[in-house]
Amino acid sequence: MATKTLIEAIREAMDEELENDPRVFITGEDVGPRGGVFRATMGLIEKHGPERVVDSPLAELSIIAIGIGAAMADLRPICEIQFADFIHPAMNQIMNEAAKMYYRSNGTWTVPMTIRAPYGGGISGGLYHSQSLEALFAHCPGLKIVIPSTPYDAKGLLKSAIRDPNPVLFFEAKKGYRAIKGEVPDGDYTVPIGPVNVRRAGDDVTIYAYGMMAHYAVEAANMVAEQDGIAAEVVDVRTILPVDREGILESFKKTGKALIIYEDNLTMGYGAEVAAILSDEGFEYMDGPIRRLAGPDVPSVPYSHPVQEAFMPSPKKIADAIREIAEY
Amino acid sequence: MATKTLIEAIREAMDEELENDPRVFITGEDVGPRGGVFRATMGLIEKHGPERVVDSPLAELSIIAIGIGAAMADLRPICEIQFADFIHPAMNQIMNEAAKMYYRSNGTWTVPMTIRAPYGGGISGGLYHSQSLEALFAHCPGLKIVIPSTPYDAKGLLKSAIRDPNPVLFFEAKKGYRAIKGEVPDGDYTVPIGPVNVRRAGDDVTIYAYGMMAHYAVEAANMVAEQDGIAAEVVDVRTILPVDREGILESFKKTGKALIIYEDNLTMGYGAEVAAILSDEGFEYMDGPIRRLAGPDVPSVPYSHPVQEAFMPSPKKIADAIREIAEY
Amino acid sequence: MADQSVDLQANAASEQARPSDSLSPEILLEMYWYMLLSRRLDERAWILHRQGRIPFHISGMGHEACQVAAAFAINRGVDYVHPYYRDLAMCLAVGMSAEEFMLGLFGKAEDPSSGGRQMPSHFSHRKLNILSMSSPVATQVPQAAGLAFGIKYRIAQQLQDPEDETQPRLALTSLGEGSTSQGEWHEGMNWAGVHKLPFICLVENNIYAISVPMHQQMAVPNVADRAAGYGVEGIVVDGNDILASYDAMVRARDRAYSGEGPTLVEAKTYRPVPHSSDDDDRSYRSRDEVEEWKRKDPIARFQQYLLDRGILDQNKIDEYEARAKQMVNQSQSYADEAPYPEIAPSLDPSSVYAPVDK
Amino acid sequence: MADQSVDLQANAASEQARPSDSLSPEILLEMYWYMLLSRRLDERAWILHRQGRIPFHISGMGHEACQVAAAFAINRGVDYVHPYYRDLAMCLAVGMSAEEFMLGLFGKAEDPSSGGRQMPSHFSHRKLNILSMSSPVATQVPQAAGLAFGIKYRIAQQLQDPEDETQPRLALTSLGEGSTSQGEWHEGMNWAGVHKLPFICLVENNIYAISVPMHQQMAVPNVADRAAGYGVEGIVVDGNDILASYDAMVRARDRAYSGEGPTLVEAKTYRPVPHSSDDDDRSYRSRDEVEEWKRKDPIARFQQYLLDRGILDQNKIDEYEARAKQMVNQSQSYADEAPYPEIAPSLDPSSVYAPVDK
Ligand SMILES: Cc1ncc(C[n+]2csc(CCOP(=O)(O)OP(=O)(O)O)c2C)c(N)n1
Ligand SMILES: Cc1ncc(C[n+]2csc(CCOP(=O)(O)OP(=O)(O)O)c2C)c(N)n1
Ligand SMILES: [Mg+2]
Ligand SMILES: [Mg+2]
Repeated sequence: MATKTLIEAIREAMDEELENDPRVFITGEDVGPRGGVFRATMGLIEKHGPERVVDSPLAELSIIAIGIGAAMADLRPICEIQFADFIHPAMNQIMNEAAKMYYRSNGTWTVPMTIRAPYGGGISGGLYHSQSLEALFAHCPGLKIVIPSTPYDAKGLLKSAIRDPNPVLFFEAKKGYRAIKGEVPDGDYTVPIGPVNVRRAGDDVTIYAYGMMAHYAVEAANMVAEQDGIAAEVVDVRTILPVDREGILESFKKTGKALIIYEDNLTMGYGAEVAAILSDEGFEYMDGPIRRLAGPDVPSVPYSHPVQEAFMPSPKKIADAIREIAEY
Repeated sequence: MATKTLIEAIREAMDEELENDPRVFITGEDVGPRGGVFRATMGLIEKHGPERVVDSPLAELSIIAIGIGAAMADLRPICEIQFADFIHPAMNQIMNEAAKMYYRSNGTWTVPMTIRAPYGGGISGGLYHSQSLEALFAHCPGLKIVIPSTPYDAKGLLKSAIRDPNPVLFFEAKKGYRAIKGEVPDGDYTVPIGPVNVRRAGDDVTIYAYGMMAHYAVEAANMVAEQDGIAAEVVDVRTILPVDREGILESFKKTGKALIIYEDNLTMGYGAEVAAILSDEGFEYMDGPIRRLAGPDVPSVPYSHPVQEAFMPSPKKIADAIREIAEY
Repeated sequence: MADQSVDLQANAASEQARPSDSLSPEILLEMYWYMLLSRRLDERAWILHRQGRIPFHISGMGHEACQVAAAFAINRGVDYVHPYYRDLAMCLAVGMSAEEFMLGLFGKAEDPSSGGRQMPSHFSHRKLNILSMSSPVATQVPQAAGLAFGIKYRIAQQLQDPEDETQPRLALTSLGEGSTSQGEWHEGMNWAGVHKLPFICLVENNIYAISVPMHQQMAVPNVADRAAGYGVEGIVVDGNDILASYDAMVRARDRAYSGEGPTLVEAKTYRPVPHSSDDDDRSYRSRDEVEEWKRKDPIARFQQYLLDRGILDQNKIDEYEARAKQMVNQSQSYADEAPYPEIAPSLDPSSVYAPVDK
Repeated sequence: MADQSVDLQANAASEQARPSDSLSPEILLEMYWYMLLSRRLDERAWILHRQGRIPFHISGMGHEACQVAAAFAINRGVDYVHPYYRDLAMCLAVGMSAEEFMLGLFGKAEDPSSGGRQMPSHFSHRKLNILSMSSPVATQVPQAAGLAFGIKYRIAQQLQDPEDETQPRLALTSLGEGSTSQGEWHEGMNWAGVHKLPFICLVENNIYAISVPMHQQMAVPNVADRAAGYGVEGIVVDGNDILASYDAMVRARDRAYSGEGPTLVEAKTYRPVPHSSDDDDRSYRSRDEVEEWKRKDPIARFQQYLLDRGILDQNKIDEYEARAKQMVNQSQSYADEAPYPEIAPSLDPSSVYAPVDK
């Protein structure tokens, strides 16, 4: 297997799906000759043509709505939102339309659409090129939400997303586009949307994380293993919605201690749901407070370099939090 | 004191604020001669004139954006969204603009705006006239979110909202507009945005609820007190954001048992945050699993009568849940 | 800008043949029938609401002419139709049955629109290619552009034969004039224009958005004045004149089928009843105005036209009325007695997701 | 529809006096100065980025003429300005200092736009009535309509004397042509038209939205073609001609001040550099095209105009250049050495709320 970066894995998934299914097309801002502002679609217009890789007008609502309409006309749109931060104009189309279509039509119309969006901080993007938006959408039944952390998962999950008959939001850790590398098979395979993935085993504390934070969590777990002999288990919550309640509970039943990591704002972030599940269904296993380590409740992420650094969770901060919990 | 309905209290607050401050104006769809589709603004255009009670075009994004601009021009807009379900087109203006303006301008620009929106189910409104949206916005630092349950609170909190230098989302339980009645003083008074309100004291179980559900919670608490001798404390979380962490913890420290009620979808609903706070900061007081009783994770609320009834939490369901927790 | 729009009625005088000239008496009567059936169902719905037997009704009254004209101009039941809540007559003409409408009113399991999940008149019909609509207005417009984009794409990728009349070859969407204030409308129109899509936007302009009159909605006399700004042809037509409406729609259809691009048809009409069963229109418009418009009723007007030409006579009118009445009664009984949806599956979280193929 | 827009340049030929005719040499030189200063700061920012000393720069190069013209037409520092990220020259002309720009580039505490919270060129200046902008494009347009609504309201409620020149009497907003595809733009324009607001929308049309050319953005040759659909006057102007731009803006300003309503001014211009420091424009446009436009540079053009009229000479040019260089150096050093914002208060959740008066 070849080693590929996160963004290469994503590009490869799209390339292969374009190749395999004539109903698949891409639209979004600058996805054509520019190949996307992050180059995720680089080379695809040259290979598959301008009818299948379509530069959209600068209007996110319409990018999503066109996707919805095209999906109902039996195509398989991949809609790129240039930065997750710019998805808000399309909230109505995503939440009130795409997410509810199957249910509201009593299962007669489906919206097989994938929405890709880079998310997350640490790249000097300031308040509007750094946002994490999974928590917002996680409150919306009818959507699936995927955040891969490894290139392997990225390719396999993106293929599952494109083939899924439901609207799937696929958030990509932009900070990791080139920094995250891993083994990725050439050719076709899928990773199922749904189950969490235990990235590192351990008995003492469970760390829940996804995307960029899953890497930091593994790094932190390795640190505390070496330095403190603490065995932390890292659960990669690569599917945010629908929630894998069993997968989330399983590790906790073993450790009784939980630390949930996300770079999104703390309050009402995804960790709130994980904590709520654990403190109800996992109550009998609880062996300490359920902790969240997340971004502070200010608009994410301030631009100024030192403030940005202080905003973001880091392996070191995670390691400290693990130690505190392990000692409880 | 006179007994007034919820909607009368709301109308009275607006009427008095229009009277007292020439910077206050109202805009929204049908707020003028029609007096609002629920009649919340009835009579106000006749009294205060069409320059201060302004029928807007049918476009929520612009209703909010005009409010933001006018607020920055030192007015005090009250923007009505006809149903909370129609607020999505304005998400970008609310979340990326209004909520972030003060922070992003380093405290130099403020957005003293109030957004009123009727929310909630049980009125045969189907999927798009029944939604509860507090949880979505509760993930957005910079907003204040208020949901009054009594007419007294409604008038006092709405006045606080109108005078607040920050954008305040004011959600009104439409099912209770005429059904909820209570004592409301004539003339000026305010209720501060922030603190929760203990509506009923008890030592055994804490019930967290707001809006229509706060009434059901009190009803249910009275039922179990009478029938089972269970003393349930009802905490009315009338300010959703910023979160009153201390107020939330205080009752729990006494009871160690929590039931959180909301008619919104379960997953990532407001109860998730309450559970997360309790299971972390309140861990040492926990005396049972933290329970949520909420709407199921389907688009709220299906139209068909029996399905609607089954969707909604009811005093009876709440009473059953209290009993289960109390016995734990 | 009004002069920029194509005024078909002015053109009609000077030209030889209008598309509606070639409609056979049978077709004309069918069009009449759908208008009538729609009206009678609609009237019954108001009564059911007044009787407290249904919680809500939103009416298509007064709009029947342009709606039926739109349906008859396209390939009914095949071309995509993404309508709005007033389009009862359009949906009936496209193929929805009286029972199906009534099932929606009562929120029953068999309702083809939503199985009772949505409020009445939130039309959808998979077999007829009627798309599912929500309540937030104008969301259907950019989606319909997406459907039209899909058609163009399918043809270009040879997934569909452009001559195949069993496949949709255009997307028709409709909305009220007030709803064109939404950004959704702007963005949908823009895509349609940029990609020259087989797309028709029918604006049913009844000069009010609930209570808000047009001049508080927009600073132009016609919505069609905005079409040119999108590279879209704009047509203003008397929406209470079914034949004029048909001519406009045929022009729009021909443009769509032949790849000439999108058309906006603005049908000037009126809503002679309150906005919905929750509304009281006395606060915002005079009874005189309403009465004046009632005299322009599109059904009475078409009936007179057909009578004048001997296509219809009193016997036939009576026969149609009797048939309509029977259908209304029958469909009401059927829907009334039909079962409600089952609760457990309706509230099961898995019911929001289409199953994934293995 | 293009012909519907007012073509001021065509008009100018036939008319006697253009507003720019009465600009004194001092004012003309001041305008020149702001264009030059903007350009030199902008160039330095590109260098700082290349040196890895700042993470990001987004440029106003090529747009200086229409921006400075806009600023000089209004009541600078008093009228509301809700700009976009390219408006460095506009903000300087309105009163923002070179230091203030540099502080933003370096993300320092004293940055008046955001105290280092936002990316560079997300302008804001409370004292100058420059509103705070975000990154999502076009959000400023309906907000600017709100500001204009506020002005009209304040005057109507006698909260403000219409003659008081210390108070804002119009709201000017700007954006790129691509950004007009957003629903936000539509809704803002519509309010401005319906309420006849003292509102100016300056569209800086550089024919690309990052890589996307105009014909994939809209199906019309001019954004101004859309103005009439909102009851707004549309003007197309050569945005690289500062005097023509000034004339257009003065017309728009006069309309705003006198209650005649909103105006859209579309300034045709070009961005001779990549979209931002993150962009590489070679994938989407030819070097020939870029070179051709560089020959139309608005500063060189205005310089020639001033030289031709003896308002400027080589000595003065050298003097201006020296002054600009010194300012650029000085402001860079200042900003470089200025302190970063303190971390704790920047991340304190209470910092997102304005304090409530007791
Ligand atoms: C986004 C949104 N906002 C508000 C409403 C409430 N509402 C329903 S219909 C309507 C008026 C629609 O007017 P118009 O578009 O002219 O259509 P008409 O009903 O007159 O046919 C309003 C305000 C809604 N359904 N959706
Ligand atoms: C809502 C939103 N979507 C996408 C972007 C990313 N983006 C930033 S600038 C830009 C292009 C803007 O083009 P145009 O409006 O023509 O202005 P120009 O940069 O050419 O001056 C894009 C796509 C954004 N900032 N906001
Ligand atoms: Mg209307
Ligand atoms: Mg541009």
